[in-house]
Amino acid sequence: MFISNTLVYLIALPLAGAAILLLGGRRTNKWGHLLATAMSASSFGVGLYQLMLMLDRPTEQRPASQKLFEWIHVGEFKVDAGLLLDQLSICFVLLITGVGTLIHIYSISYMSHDKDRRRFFAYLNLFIASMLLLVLGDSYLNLYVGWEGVGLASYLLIGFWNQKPAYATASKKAFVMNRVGDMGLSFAIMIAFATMGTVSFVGVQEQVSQTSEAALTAIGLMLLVAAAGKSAQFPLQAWLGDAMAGPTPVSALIHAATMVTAGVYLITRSNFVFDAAPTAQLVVVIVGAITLMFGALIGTAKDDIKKALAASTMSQIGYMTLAAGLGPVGYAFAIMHLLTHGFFKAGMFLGAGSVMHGMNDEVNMRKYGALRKFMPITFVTFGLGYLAILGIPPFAGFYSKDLIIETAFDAGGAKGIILGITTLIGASITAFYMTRVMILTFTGTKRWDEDAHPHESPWLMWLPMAILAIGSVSSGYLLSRGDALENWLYPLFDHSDEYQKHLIEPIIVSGMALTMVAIGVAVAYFKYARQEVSSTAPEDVSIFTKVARQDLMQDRFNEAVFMRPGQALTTTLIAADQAVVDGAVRGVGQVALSSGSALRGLQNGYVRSYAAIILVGAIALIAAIWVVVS
Amino acid sequence: MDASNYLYISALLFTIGAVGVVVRRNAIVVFMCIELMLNAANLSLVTFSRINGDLDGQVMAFFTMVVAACEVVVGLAIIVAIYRSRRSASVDDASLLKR
Amino acid sequence: MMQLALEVGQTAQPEAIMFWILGPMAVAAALGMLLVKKAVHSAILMAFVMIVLAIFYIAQDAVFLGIVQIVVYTGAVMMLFLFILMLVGVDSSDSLTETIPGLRPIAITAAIGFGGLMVSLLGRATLGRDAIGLAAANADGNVEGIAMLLFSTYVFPFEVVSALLITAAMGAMVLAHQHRTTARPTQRQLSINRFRGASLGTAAGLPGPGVYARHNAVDVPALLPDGTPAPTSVNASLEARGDMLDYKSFDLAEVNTQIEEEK
Amino acid sequence: MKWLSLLMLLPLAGAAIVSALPKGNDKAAKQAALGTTLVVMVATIAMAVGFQRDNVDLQYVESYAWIPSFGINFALGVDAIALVLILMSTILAPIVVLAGWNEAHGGRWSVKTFYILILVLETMMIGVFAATDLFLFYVIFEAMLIPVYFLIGGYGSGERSAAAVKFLLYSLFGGLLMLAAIIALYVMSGAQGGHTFDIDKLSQLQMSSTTQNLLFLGFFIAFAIKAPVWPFHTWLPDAANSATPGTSVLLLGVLDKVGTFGMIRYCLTLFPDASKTFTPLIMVLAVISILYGAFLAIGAKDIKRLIAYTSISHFGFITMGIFAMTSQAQSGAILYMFNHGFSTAALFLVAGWMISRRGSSTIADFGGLQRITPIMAWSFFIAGLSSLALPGLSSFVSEFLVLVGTFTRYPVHAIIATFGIVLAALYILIPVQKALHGPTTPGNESLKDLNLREKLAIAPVIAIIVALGFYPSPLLKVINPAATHVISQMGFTDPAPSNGGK
Repeated sequence: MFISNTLVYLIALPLAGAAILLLGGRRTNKWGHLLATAMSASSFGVGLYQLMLMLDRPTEQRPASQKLFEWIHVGEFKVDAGLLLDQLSICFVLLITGVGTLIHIYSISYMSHDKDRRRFFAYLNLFIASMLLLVLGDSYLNLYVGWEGVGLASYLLIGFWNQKPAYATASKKAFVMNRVGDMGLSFAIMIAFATMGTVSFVGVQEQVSQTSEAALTAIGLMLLVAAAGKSAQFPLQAWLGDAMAGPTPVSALIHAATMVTAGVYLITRSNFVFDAAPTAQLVVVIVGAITLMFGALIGTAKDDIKKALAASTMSQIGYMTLAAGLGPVGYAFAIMHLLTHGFFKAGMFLGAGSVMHGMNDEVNMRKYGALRKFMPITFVTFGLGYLAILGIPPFAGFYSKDLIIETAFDAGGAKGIILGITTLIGASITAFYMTRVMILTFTGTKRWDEDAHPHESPWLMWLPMAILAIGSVSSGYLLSRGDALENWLYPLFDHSDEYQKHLIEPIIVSGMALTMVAIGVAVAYFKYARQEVSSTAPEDVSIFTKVARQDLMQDRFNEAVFMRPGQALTTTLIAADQAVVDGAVRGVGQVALSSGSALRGLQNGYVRSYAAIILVGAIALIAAIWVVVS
Repeated sequence: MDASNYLYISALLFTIGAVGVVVRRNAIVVFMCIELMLNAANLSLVTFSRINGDLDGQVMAFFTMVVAACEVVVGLAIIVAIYRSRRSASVDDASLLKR
Repeated sequence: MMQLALEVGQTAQPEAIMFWILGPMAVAAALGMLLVKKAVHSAILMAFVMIVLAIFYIAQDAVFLGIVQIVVYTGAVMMLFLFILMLVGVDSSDSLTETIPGLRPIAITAAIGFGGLMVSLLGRATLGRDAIGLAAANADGNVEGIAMLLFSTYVFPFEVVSALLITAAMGAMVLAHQHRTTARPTQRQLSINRFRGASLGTAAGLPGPGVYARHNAVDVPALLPDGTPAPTSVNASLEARGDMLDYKSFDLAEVNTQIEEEK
Repeated sequence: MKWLSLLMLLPLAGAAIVSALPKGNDKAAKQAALGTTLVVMVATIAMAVGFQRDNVDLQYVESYAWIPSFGINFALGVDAIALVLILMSTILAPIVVLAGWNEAHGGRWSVKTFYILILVLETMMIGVFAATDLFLFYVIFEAMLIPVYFLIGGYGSGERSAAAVKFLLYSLFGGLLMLAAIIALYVMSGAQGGHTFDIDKLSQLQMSSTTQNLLFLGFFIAFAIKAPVWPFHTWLPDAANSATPGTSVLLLGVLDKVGTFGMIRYCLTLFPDASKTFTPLIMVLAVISILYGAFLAIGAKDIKRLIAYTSISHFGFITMGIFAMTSQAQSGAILYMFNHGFSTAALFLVAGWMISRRGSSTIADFGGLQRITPIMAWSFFIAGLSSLALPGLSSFVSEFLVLVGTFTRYPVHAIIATFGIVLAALYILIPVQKALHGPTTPGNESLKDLNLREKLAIAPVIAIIVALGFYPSPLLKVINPAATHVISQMGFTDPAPSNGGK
């Protein structure tokens, strides 16, 4: 493996930015955002430099590593602070720093009126550093550091406006649910160490063949729990919608493009584990399928533009997870969809931010309408992202999503058919709710509040949107041209069971997919474009819509199953601690006290009763002697 | 004549003395009961001396008498002192130790 | 019963006779000590018990102790008791009613238990063993034997006991000593108090008992000029002891209060 | 150079100086105390530099005859575990003095007395970890209660007397059991080659398993009360609630470590077989402590109480690590003792400042502090993150080592304990949300941010927390040989990778 000594700069630059801004305090208010953007951009630069270096090297020499220092060495548990940059992580590095830098630029303008802008940029840099650590760590434990680091950054950014209690709660909820996932990662690391004696990616990969399938399944499932927590997959998906409390650039960067895809990264990174644990893979696929439908259904009912996009994100990550669960064929497609999704979803989120910026931070789509004329650039960039997510050729989503649908069908048998149909229906629903978003926002009649003065955003904001739109248009083609990404990632994945022959011809799958998408678009068109849309959400809707509006009862479920019993348990324990545990101790004291006051009655002050007691005592003594003698 | 008969009577006298200490309230009578108990013990000692055939028991009884005399002197002085302050020779009236 | 009579008959030696006569008497006297109401009677009974014990000592070849018992106990200690009794007088403490609830049953039960245990223990310990007797130890005489022991083996305790005696005497003096908190009233002061007091009724001193009475005895109250008895004329101790005769019986029912002028 | 006795004498000398100062000159007393503790800290660091880390024997050994007729020596010496803990204590001492500059005011006695007590306590803190004579250890173990009793009862708040008495009674009860066990050991040593209190010699004693079990319990219960392990914990929240923040730091940070330190040094060394017998029970107690403390902390309404409850949870981790008998868990537990000292110190000190500014310790009384007092809020937040074991902060390393080490031998316990990390997120983030986030509630608008002295006090703590999170190697290298030594003495080796049964 190639030894590099420049990898650390990828992380060190944004980390330094965050440190300077946080420690520097108000002094850095003036230029803090510029520094942060520069740090992010230079990290991107380092990433590009690393990519060039990598391209220069022969295939088997491409992965580069750097050992920084000895981190935790105890007995056989040896973890160094080491970085690993291979074909997989470089994709992420470029996505994170690239999209990250764009969003830094966007935020300069978007956050210009916020007096805490410096802090915002510090958090952004902290996030970039943590996320890079996540994808660059050479062991599960190093990944874990980044894993929780992004959780922290996400917590800070969701709660950036934490003076609003609801936002503070949302950030806490995100962190705690992420922690549930983190627990899964802890378990996975523990099992890996107990069974294989190592926690580094390389070490685990070497040990897989010597390890029982049961252990690998356990590791795989625990990794899946971790991935579900971070990527808002079923059943740990509830936090993502609330996470939209954060400023919109945050939603674009963390909750659409990068952090939430970390789960997919984890599964892909652990491909060697999953390849050897079919049961775990199956569960991955099931979770992916459930989530993609779950997210899609929620998306149909949301009037909040950001929440609709968040539901869409959840659903799209469901696609990726599903693909990642389909084995060696699926990993590359999962990553491809992840990258294209990073472009178009970030673009759309920024578009949503641009709309909100022009509409006094209104998020209810029912209060939009006919914004096309007022925000042409936003409309175009958002529209390109829309076409991409629908999977219309030749936009990016077409390449990535169709491949996933194909692969789903290729899984074969009943599984293949179920998965294929699920993905197709998901695509159709996606088309429906995205069309709904487009129509409600940009076309139709004005339904604005009176004080709204929609206007196009400044160039600092639309430039990143434009760049991302270009990505949404072209990335799919570029990445799949000549199977570029597949070939690039090829050395990382196990291809022992080579490509199966397609069960259904790709062109047929594409046809089916496009048909489904067309149906979705058409339904949305007839429902929203041909009818008047009211500016308040209608109440006389079907039970399904009501349920979907409440995120399919996910919060109710969590509340009923975890929160309330947990609160009851806490209250009971506190009472029990006072009454039982402390009470037992105080009870002993009480017994001593009360026996004391009972015995005090004997000390009545009368010499004669003392004498009587002495007499009784003497009898007892003599009786004792008598017993002993006889 | 079995010498142990003296021991029995000594035990009886001692018991009577003990009961007297408990049931009588007049401090002087209580004192006399204590003297009775001491004397009962003395009788035992003398009897033991006879049973064992040496004089140590008698010497012991002699010492007891001396100590008893001291006790009587001091005890009666205490009674007088108490009587002076409390105008009563009842042991129940001297119950300041309680509570 | 036959057997007992036989045994008594067999052991009808002088000592046994003496024991079986004096022993029950001593026990009865001791019991009487508890049961009589007056402390003086208790003291007399106590003295009797002591004399009996002294006889027992002598009977058991403890001549010296027997004499000491009579001299020291019956002579000195009991006299001391009587003196103190006189000093203290009589009061409610002589009452035999129990004031502490439950004490008497406890005491009696305990006494029975104690006595029973002692007797049974003694029975186990000594029955069937003959006494050696003091004939050999007293060969040179009882007093000489005790002296030998006292001034050899027991000389140190003996000295300690002497120190104790002296200390006790000191203690008794200290305890009995009365601290005056006010100056002793002078005769003049007493006189003033008497006449400047609340009433002139007592100025001439308390009436002596028996004055104007039918009987001239200490326990008979004096009669006031109107014929009613004067309660203050009888000693309070007598009253407390209930030794006073009922003065109502001395009330002059028909007193001619009309004093006829002597012509 | 007689390092250890020097270390013990220095604070005493400081106490003498403070007591000689003229009455009413509080500032001089504070400065003298701060100076003394700083000197002790420097001396300790100098000593630590010379420590041979690969040598598992006791180092810096000193021994003076104390009561020769009973074979009692004033014997001192440190291994890596004791060294680390002494280092922690002496670093915390100046921080506590500096942070609690004004907390002695309003006490029952003078400010001078407060600092004399603190300095005397520091001597004892060093002594209790350095003692290698069981009798000396016991004497200091019990004597430590005295200054703490007065610090709580004299300078605390609320029901300080009741809390002080409760603390004292609990500790004395444990101490009594330990005393009985110590006497038994002494008597047995007499039957087996001469009366002694020397730990090394005592560990060679032959005893029946029943005896060993009983004596083990005597020691363990004393340490479990001190640590505190569920169900012996109820004194801690009351004591921490009533003590001044500085006292609480010393109480939870240092004194409680005597419990876990004692488990390693005395329970494991003196009674290896009994330790094995009781390990299943203790592991269960430890797991209960972890979850129980966490649940109580979640429900706590008072900030000081909350921190005390989190400590119960953390001590559960430490206890679990000690008895899991793997080198990872053992090292983790020892490192945890060190780290916990600092993260709890940070939490308590900042909480103390918050409370003294607001005049209330109820969490609900605070609100929106992040915008009023950003530096104080951040300090609290970072301390909290350390408490919830965020990777990159020091507690994570130790907590994860404990978990991973425990898992290799007791997977079920480790899995249940891991749920504690979710609860940890809750018990830290709930007060963070209530006190730091949200709108600024009435009564908090004019709170002042940290002043220079307070910043100087908290900065090193946070620096240590962060530094050891990223680079724990220097400490781990000292701890590892000792931890491995403990394990191997007990006859354990790390389980080999199981390969999942393949």
